[in-house]
Amino acid sequence: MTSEPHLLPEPAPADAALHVTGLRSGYGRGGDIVCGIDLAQRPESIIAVIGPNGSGKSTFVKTIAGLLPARAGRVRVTGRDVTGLSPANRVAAGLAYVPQEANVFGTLTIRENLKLATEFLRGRAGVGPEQRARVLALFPELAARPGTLAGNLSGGQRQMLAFACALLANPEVLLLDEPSAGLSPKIVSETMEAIARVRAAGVTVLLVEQNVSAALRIADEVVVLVAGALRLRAPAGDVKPADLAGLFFGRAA
Amino acid sequence: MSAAFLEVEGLTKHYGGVAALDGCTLSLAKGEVTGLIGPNGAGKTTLLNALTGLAKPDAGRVTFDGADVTGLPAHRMAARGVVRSFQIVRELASLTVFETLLLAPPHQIGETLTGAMARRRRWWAQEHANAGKARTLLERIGLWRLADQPSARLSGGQKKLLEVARALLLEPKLILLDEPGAGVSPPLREEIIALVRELKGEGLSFGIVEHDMHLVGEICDHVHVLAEGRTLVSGTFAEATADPRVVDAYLGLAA
Amino acid sequence: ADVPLGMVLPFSGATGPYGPDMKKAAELVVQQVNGGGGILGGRKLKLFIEDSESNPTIGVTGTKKLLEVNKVELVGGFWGSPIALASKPIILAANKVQMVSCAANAVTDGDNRGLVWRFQAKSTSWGPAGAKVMASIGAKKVVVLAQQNPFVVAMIEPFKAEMAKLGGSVTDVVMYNPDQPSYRAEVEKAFGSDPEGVFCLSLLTDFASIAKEVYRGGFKSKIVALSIGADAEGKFLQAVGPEVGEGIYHLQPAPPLESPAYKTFVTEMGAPAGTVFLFAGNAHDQICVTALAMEHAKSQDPLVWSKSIPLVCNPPGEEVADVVKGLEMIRAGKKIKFVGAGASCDFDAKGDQINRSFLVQVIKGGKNVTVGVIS
Amino acid sequence: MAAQLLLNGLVTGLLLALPALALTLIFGILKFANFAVGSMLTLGAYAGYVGNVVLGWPLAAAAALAAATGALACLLSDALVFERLRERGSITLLVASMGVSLVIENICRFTFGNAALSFDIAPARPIRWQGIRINHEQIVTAAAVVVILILLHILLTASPLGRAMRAVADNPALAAVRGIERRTVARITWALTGAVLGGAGVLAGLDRAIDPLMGWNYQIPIFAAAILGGLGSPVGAVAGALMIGVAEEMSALILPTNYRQVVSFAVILVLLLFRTNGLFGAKAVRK
Amino acid sequence: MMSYLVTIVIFVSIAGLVGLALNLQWGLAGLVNFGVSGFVALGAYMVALTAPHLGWLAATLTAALLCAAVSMALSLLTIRLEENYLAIVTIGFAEIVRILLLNESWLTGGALGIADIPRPFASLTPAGWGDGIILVFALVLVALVYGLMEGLVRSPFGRVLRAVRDDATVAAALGKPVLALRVRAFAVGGAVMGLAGALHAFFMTYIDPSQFTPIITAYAFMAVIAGGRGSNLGLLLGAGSIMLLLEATRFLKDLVPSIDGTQLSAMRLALIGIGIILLLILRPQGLVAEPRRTVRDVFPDATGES
Ligand SMILES: Nc1ncnc2c1ncn2[C@@H]1O[C@H](COP(=O)(O)OP(=O)(O)OP(=O)(O)O)[C@@H](O)[C@H]1O
Ligand SMILES: Nc1ncnc2c1ncn2[C@@H]1O[C@H](COP(=O)(O)OP(=O)(O)OP(=O)(O)O)[C@@H](O)[C@H]1O
Ligand SMILES: [Mg+2]
Ligand SMILES: [Mg+2]
Repeated sequence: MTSEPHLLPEPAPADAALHVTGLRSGYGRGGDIVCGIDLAQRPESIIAVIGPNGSGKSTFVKTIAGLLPARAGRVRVTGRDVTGLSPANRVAAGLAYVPQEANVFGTLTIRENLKLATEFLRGRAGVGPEQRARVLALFPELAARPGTLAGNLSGGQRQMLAFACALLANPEVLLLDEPSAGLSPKIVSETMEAIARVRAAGVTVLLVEQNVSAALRIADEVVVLVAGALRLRAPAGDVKPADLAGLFFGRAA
Repeated sequence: MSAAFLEVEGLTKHYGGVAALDGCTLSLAKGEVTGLIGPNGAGKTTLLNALTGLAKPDAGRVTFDGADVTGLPAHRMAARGVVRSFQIVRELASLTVFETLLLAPPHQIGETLTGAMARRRRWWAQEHANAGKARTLLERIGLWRLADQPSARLSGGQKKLLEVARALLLEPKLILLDEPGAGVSPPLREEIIALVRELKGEGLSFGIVEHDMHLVGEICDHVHVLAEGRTLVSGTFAEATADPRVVDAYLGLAA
Repeated sequence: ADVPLGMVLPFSGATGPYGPDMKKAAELVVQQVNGGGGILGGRKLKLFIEDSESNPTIGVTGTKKLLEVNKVELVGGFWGSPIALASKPIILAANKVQMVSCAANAVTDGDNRGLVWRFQAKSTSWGPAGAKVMASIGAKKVVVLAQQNPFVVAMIEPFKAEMAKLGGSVTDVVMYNPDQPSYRAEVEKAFGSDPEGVFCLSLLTDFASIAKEVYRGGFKSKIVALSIGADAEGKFLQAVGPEVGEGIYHLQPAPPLESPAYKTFVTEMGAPAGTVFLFAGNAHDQICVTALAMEHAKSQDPLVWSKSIPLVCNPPGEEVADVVKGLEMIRAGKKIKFVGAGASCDFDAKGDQINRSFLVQVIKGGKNVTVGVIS
Repeated sequence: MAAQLLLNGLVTGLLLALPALALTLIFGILKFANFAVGSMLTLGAYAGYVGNVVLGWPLAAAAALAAATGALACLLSDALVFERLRERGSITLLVASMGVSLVIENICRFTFGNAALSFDIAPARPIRWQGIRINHEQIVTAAAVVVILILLHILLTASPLGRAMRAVADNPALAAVRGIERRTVARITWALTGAVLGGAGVLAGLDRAIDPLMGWNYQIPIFAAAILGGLGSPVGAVAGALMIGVAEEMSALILPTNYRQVVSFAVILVLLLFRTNGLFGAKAVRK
Repeated sequence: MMSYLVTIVIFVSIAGLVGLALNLQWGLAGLVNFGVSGFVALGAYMVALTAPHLGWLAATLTAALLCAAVSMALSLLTIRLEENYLAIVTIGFAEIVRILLLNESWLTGGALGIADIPRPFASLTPAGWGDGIILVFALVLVALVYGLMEGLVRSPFGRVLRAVRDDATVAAALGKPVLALRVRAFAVGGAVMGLAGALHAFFMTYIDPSQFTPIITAYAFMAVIAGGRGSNLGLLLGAGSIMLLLEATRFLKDLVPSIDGTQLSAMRLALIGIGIILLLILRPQGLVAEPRRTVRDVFPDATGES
């Protein structure tokens, strides 16, 4: 293993936009997949979560979003403890989440998908019209075919739609699970720029990525998740993709 | 470039008002790895669907190994030796990882009604042979530990790996992979590259749809760039990626 | 020790409405007999009842349970020919007695070793009775509207023959399957040609729908129906109201309404005088005959007491209707002739009830008015 | 004759339309074929009977009571049964609904007995028009069905609630992270279907007699209608119901009536040979 | 008591056979056959019509063959349908069979049915044996079919059917002849349902259309679900549990003699409904899980978690 970058000082929990302590979770009666994660994230920052396949990244964000119950630990979003809340109620706390798989409503049209992105925000408001236009301009394909069923879109187009829906919700904290998978290199960079822009607009982003170099370009910090535990946390600028190889060598460990 | 193995001529597929394929013409050479790249929605997956019997083309012709195979149903294409993996993974949810790979090999005696009942010995022997191959492959892609796990309980990337492995075990002539690298961690992406190279060494041909330029550059002998349902540029990886139209439509400035 | 007796009756399914009264009547007799000191020197009757759910397969397991678990000497009841037919081989194999209240001829066909007894008129005899009613109300060109059901089907040919004999004709036979949501098409077909009369061979539930449909369709043909459908012990009028029922004729092998035996039975059932019980009387008689025959044979072995059935039922003998009294007379060595609440209870050699007469009624002003008796 | 049969067919079809719609609604949103629709229909008819005959209310009030009862019964069966089995696949839910159906049917039988009952409404003689007989009750039925259909259609296609329902049907987890609570949507769906079924029960009770098996008798045509129209498609359910009704009644022209029930299946089989997802069923969406 | 138990065991056998067939068709291949009662009826009638002329063995085989053939024809017509559509078409098939049996009385005796169906070895049955021979016949039949089905479930044939069930498109893309596989599963299942019908006819010796109501189909599905979809052993247990539920409720009413018949019967049926629901809720995975080919079957030394 190459030189291990130093750990950043944790921000005080009070100002963390996303604060996870001692989080454990897993599926059904199986063992823990996420084995005690502590993570506090500064507001308006991007943390990239990387790690081998099956290391528990998706499980981690699913637990934050509330789709899996936490077996132990707490989750706070903008200071509010959301640990026991249903996923729908976490939306009210300003959480938006784009899953890795099945991230659009395939039997609904593009237009309906976009409407649903802002219709049930539980007291919160979606983005204003101006921002809305900006988001849609990002993916002209979507705006051009509002009546197409999302299930008939190409793989990349679905990713775009899912991402657009998350942006329209105007969240405080945005959880993205591999948003770049299946996107063409050009769209990847545009998506990453868009993520950087929403950070600038005040959103805190937790970004799970396998496209390490793209993620490193915009992230403030990187954490590496291996076998359900955080193995490394470092400023993105200090990390080079090659440095990470060692950590991945456990493969699906 | 060696002799054309699979030839696509003027293939067209419309969905409502959208021309997913619009007179697409290209060819895949025998024993080579051909990359199919292009912007999102260019029609790459649709092309694969049309080649493997999952979408019926509206017009055009496909010849494989000298025979006209236009519009053949899926299992007939598979029987001719053309198999594919899916971009959006379609795991066989209740089969375990191990079973999924045992299922893949063709011509299993035990899969016929009479074979299953009357020729137990024969199929059991076959099963053992297949299991050996499955094990080796699973160990390489890091899934051996999860062999008895139902496929539904894999992570996104693991499902993708299984999907690719399933196609590789089929002993086909031509393997079409739809974004084998998406969601797969970098070391395992290298493993896929190695696997493809090995199989190519054994004489298999590949068609690979992929957005990861590193992977494409590493293994593809030849690249077709698709855009709006047509072939935009063909050539070596270097030639294709140097073309300004490709940079503009596909790679963007960042690449 | 007790003398266990069993009955298989419908409490659910399409024939569900007919079971409860039969049960009540049978229990009544058991009470009376036991109250009067039982039979065979003080043994008490014990009654077990199983639900057939109007389904032969369920009827068969019910019968088996009665035979094997409750060890009954008699399996009675049996509303619905398929259930009786399905259970018959089992009861015969066990050498027990089967008593049925259903009409299909097949039930008493074949060699029954004197163990099968029908407390009902055979279905072939119902058809001619219907034809006579048609003739009496002046309907010559008539249509048959019939549910596809074993005992009804057997009535159609005899009905046609009798109609022809009486100078009329059957212009159409419209068959339908039971358990449909509506019978509009059937009604349209049967009544659409404005025949003078329609012979409706239906059960309660379907007839209620049919009658409503006929009324709403404004059809004018006269209707002759079976009392199972058009009366069903008062349940039909309850279901459709007096307007719809008005003018419908119905007939049924009837209990001897004027006999003291029947009148007493009605009182004992707690019903107002004049109530017509269509099947309860049969159930009543089955238990009475069983008790009497056992007492007569001085045995509860079915192979023995079944031989006594004609001896206590058929003339000659002193007529007696009260079972307790009948038992006493037998004990006193008198030759009796039992007269039932459901029928006079005369049997032929095959075990079929004979001399059954049909009661014809018409609905007028929300009431059944007796038109006459056909014998 | 033919015109009259056509009209009869439309009446039969309209009676099937509401339960078929209820079936399709549950299927579209909760993803299983609910075998208890028949018994809920029966329950609705009996509730209407209680309102109209026992309590002496006018029919409209009795229908409201029936709708409320239906909704309540559906909510209860959801809470006690279906919610607990929701993860277990559509056929398990279907079989559970058979159990629910047995329970409801027999609650009715226990309370009201087996004999047929009727509402306290004097049946009317037909209105004659151009040789065709039309009935007062049939006009009421048609009007009620059409109004309910239009309301439901608007609710499902044009309102956020309808979108939320379809979103939950498509992917409950994704819907949840968009702020849509699956439970709430499921309950609303159940209440709606229950109310529709209760109302349909009253209409059916008007048409025929009320007995514990009445819903069971409707069961197969209801399923046939919903399938013919394409499961999950409300418009399809109505179209399917009308087609089944007309086909069955008109078939009396050429077939003996005892083969009438075969007709709807023949129609379905032929249709499904060409359109594997029914008339209006969504084409299979690419996974 | 014995003979009552024998009756129950025979009915469990019939339900078990039907369940085994359904487990192949639906449990394994994912083909929702709601026309079970139709196939059972066909088998039963075939036996009733042919046994007096051909003898029991030939009649039984004819029944199985007829059902397999009909099954095959039906599946060829409907094989592309999605499960709920297939369900209604097969319900339709059962209804059509029932209506034909009810109305084509020249052949089937119509509503009157067919009586006096000869039993196998009837002449050899010693007096007092009652249903003994037919019980043996039933048990042998179940054992044979169970063996056959177990063989199939655990073979690659079973696995490829499961693949077809999970995702037919993928199976086709893997070169599996999806259509042919489905037709085969349907035909074998149909044949077994025919056998169940034959057993039913032999046991009852009298059949009529009202014995073959859709409730047979419902109970078969309950047995498969309660026993664990895909597992044959579980299924036999499931069939047993359902039968037990149906029969045990009979005794309940001997305990509460006071209410009237209709209410008692309503209570009994409602209890059956509740029993079914409880069975489903309390037995989440079914009684026994689907058999899988594990790593250890092939590599006895392997260590791995699952
Ligand atoms: N079944 C369908 N119905 C309607 N449109 C479709 C259908 N299938 C594909 N399309 C459209 O056809 C176009 C090509 O899709 P395809 O999936 O082939 O793209 P792709 O090149 O694979 O893109 P990606 O890289 O994003 O996977 C897209 O615009 C898509 O929306
Ligand atoms: N539904 C499930 N049930 C049981 N186990 C699961 C389930 N989903 C995932 N797992 C297991 O949990 C572990 C972590 O999965 P997770 O999806 O969190 O990985 P990941 O880090 O997101 O991987 P990838 O990069 O491949 O997406 C894996 O070993 C996987 O097998
Ligand atoms: Mg993941
Ligand atoms: Mg694609």
